[in-house]
Amino acid sequence: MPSAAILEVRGLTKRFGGLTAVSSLGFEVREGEILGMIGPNGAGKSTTFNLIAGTYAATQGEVRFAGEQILGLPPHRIAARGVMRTFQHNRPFGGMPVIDNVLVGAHTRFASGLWAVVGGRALREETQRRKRAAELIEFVGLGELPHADVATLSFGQGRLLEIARALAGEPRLLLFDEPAAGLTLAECERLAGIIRGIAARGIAVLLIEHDMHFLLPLAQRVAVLNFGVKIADGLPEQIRNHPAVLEAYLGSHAAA
Amino acid sequence: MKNLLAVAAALLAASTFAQEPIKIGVITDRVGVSKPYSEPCTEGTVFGAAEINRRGGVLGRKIELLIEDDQSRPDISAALARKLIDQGAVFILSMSLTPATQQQQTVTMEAKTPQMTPMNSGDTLTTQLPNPYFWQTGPLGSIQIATLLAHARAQNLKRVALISDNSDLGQLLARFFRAGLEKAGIQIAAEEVVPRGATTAEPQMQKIRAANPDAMFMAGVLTAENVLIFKAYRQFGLKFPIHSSYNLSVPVYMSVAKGLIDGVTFVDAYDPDKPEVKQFVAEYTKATGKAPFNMHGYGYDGIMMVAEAIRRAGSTDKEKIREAMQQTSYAGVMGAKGMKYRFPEGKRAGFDPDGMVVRVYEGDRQGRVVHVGQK
Amino acid sequence: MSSLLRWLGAALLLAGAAFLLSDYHNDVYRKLLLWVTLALSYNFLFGICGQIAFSHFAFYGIGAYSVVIFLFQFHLPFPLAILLGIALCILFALAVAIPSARLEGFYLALATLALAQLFIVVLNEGGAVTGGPGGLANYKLPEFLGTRIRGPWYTAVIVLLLLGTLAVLWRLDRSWFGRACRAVRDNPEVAAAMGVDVARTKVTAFTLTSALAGIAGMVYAFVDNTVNPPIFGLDNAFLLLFMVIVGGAGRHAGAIIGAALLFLVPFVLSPLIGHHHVLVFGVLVVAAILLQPRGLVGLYDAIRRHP
Amino acid sequence: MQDFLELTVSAAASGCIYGLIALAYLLMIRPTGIINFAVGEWAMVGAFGGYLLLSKFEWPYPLGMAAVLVFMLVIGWLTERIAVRPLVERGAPLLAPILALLGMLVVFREAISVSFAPDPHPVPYALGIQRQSFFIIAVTSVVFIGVWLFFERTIAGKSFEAVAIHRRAAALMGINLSRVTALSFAAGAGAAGLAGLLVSPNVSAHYLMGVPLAIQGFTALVIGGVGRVEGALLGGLLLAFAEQLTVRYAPIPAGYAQGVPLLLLMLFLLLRPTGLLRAK
Repeated sequence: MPSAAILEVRGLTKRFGGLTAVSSLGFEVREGEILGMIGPNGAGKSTTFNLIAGTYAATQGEVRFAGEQILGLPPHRIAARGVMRTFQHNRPFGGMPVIDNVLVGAHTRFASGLWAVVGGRALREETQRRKRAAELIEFVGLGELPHADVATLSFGQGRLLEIARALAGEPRLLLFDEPAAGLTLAECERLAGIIRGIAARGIAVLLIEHDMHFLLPLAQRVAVLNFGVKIADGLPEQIRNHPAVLEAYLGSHAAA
Repeated sequence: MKNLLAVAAALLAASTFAQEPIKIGVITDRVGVSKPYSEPCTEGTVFGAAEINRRGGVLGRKIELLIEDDQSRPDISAALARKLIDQGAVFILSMSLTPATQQQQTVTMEAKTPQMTPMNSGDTLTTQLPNPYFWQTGPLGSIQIATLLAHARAQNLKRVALISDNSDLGQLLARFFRAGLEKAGIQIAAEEVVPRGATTAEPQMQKIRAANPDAMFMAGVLTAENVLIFKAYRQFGLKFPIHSSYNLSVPVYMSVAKGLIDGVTFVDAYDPDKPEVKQFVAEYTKATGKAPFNMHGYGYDGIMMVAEAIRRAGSTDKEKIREAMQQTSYAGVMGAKGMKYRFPEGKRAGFDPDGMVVRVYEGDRQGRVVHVGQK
Repeated sequence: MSSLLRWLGAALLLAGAAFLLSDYHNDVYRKLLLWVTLALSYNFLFGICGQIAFSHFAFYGIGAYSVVIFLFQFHLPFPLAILLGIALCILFALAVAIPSARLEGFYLALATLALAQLFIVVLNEGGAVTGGPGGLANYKLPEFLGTRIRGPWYTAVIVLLLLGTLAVLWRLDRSWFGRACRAVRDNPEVAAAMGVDVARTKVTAFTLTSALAGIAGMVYAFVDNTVNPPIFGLDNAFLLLFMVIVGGAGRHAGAIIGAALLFLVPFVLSPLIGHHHVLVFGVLVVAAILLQPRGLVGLYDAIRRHP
Repeated sequence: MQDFLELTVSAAASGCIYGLIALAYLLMIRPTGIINFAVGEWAMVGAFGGYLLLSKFEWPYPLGMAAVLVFMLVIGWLTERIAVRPLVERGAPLLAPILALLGMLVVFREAISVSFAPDPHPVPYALGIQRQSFFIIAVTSVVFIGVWLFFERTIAGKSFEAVAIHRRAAALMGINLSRVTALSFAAGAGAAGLAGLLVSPNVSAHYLMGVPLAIQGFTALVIGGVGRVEGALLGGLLLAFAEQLTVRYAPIPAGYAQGVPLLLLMLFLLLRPTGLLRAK
């Protein structure tokens, strides 16, 4: 029972000078689905990611989110529509504790304006949001650390904070940028559980990953990129044995 | 025995009471832009106070100077005026930036405490506020220009150039130079400003050259920028005469504008041939080992006038000092021979309009007096 | 409720002190309170939002001059003069901040550097309207209901200004807006990905703090009942920056401590070591940045943590 | 026409001074990203060096000039050691050394202010009053050609550029980062001190000369752009010509002519923030 596609990418192309990083890429992600995207280094995964999030401007193409074109919107607008992301290298805001980091993620969800803040009428909303943020911190498993200095978090905890922060924005699509990178095996398993939990809430997940062992059991569908071109997509088990994939990705990986 | 001791103690107490010094506040600048002028002026005041005390003080009491540094920051300056008043100063001498003196006035007016600036020369200081407790004995910009014009009358000026800098005082002097020139019916053919920090004054001097004036008047007070003007003047080989404000009367020009200022006339409140000046120079040099110049004279006259007023008031009551100050008639170091500081008809700017002299640079030396007064 | 009582207590304490002080100490106290007020709003801009601007004193000046000019040259009613003054601050702030916010790096610093200097040029050249280099004087605070607020009562007005400014900044800091500012300071790119409109946040923070500086300037205009250009120049803008750094950027307590310390240093040190106090001040600033980047507040935290 | 020719010389000389200060900024900004507003005070130190050696002790000009230059290199190196390196090693944000250097600005100025009388101090011309402008232009040309050749034609210069492009990559390539930083500060102080020495016969050495020079040099830098060495000189020349042509030919009151460079600065910030010359 495939639900509606929340993200549709058509003919997405990005050139940096003479180099084509992404070429006529097309795919879609449905609500509650985990779409994996793999490929060797330099395949254009991160570029695709940054194009969707609005960090880079596309050369041409179409990115529709919930039926509307979002290509060309600035990143904060895209986030406001419900597309949130995590960063491969954890990038917390160093100047505030864990819970405030999460609350920044909820930035677009605050209803009260500046006057309400100055006048004190926003206090109730602030309290509610703070409670909700604490729940999210609990959900990702940082329950005891809401007031910790982010500098004291371990790398794995930092990754969890990234996720809680993105969830606070009440996303309909969550973009994960190599979330397993640098994690221990045990942390990877916890992470996989969390990602499944997120998808189970009906949130679409686009997951870019280098590590096949992490991705294939987790994703419902997988797209493979090489030199900016999608060379295959399908179910994880199909991808595992796809000749072109083996050639382009696993082959080089095995040789290396 | 016990009684004797008690009497002695009482006597001692009475005599120390009699020797309680009269406190006079000084607000100067040791850090900011007016430091080059404030420091020698203050040294003159310190020397004057020591001399007064050596001669037995005023009303049998010593004078004590309370010196404060306002860094040329007007808001700090006003606070310091209050400090001095709280500490019991019966008079305040202001030797910092003109706006600082201005801001102190808002305090002295409210606290009814006599205040005088012996060196600021902006005309507006006594007119902007109706403050009966404030006097100014520096030579006003309007007097400077009138004196210069009186001297230049023989030159039959029709069109002149006016040049200044963008400092507070430079702008104020330029305003009154302009007014003086307009009043005399002289056309200002070019009016230029050399901003603080300029690296050349050539474009300004070109414009003045193009206007072909009969003479150039300088109202600026920033030494470095004034030197730029002289450099451009020499470089272009210009010939029209230069008449400058009293800023050229400080001796630093003799070294920093070497070879550039021969023949420049400037207005000064200091006549080195005056007997009082010779005596002042001799005594100051003997006491400090350093030769004074006119800025020291301003500060010296300032404290002398204040002491005089207190003497005539016969008391340290501020209201009595105010009345006595208004009646001042004092001949000091500054001013042409025979000049007396006075505040007639309720005026509070006390430099005699006929008390300035015009001098001329001979080589690099501040030379002779070539004109006296406004006639 | 208890927090309201706390604010009230602070107001009574700070204002009450004015009635015990001599004229001199009252005057220093007033100017200290104003510096603290400015440091608080500047801290929000620089310490919390991470923007360097040198225009804070220019806006202080725009506030001060505009209220005096509107009241005594154009004879407008008091509330209107105040509103127009604030509007003027907001207008200038937007004009500088909107183009600067498009650019990364230190462009706001440069644009405000130019603005601060232009402002002084305009004051000096303003003729009768601004009074030129001598500024404007000989005016008095308008009367309310037949009485004029003066002496320690005016100090109380400044206390209200300070606490009002602090209250506004306090609430902003603890809201989505304050977090957005800190996020923009720490990492603008991530902040944008989290939905924060970086440019808008910068512009809002700059405009708001500049308006607060303008309001403080309006209060300053009646402290000595005179306004003149030297107060509003670049020197003081640099001093303000140093205050926030020495005290501890990003913390309200830091701004308060830094402003109090650096404002009072000349008063205390000048009688002891003469004009060398400025050298001491410079060394202090460098030492603070080198040894304790979180400023005196950070030092206090460190000592408390490891006694 | 004669006016214009004279003005060309005078504006070129002023532009060279601004350009040298802009170069001082640029030499430090390129490899480190640090804006050092103390360059104006460095110029002041150079000017006072000129006063002491050339006016007071009457050394021959070339010897005095060389001594000032060496002294400035040491000052720059020391400044980096004291106020920059500890912060860079600690990994402090870029703003920290910029602020520390603002503090150093106060230290430099006040050190001069307490050591010398407040009046301006004379510094002699190299070749006489008529030829000073040409001397400034000649020396500045030599400096800029030298710096340009260094960056374009030598391996050491390329390594500076590598640091400018990416610090981490440069470190991996075996370039000694802290040495590059120290050298860039020494060179920056050299350029600034030279500017101070060259301009001081005109403006005299005095304790308040630093900040105006720092602002003029920075305006030149913004106009020219930080991308290329030539930009600093171009920016300086453009600024000086704009200033002096405005004063000479523009029909606006003299007081407002001071606002022109500031407006120029704002205009460039708004319309062309990368400056005239972009990085290659």
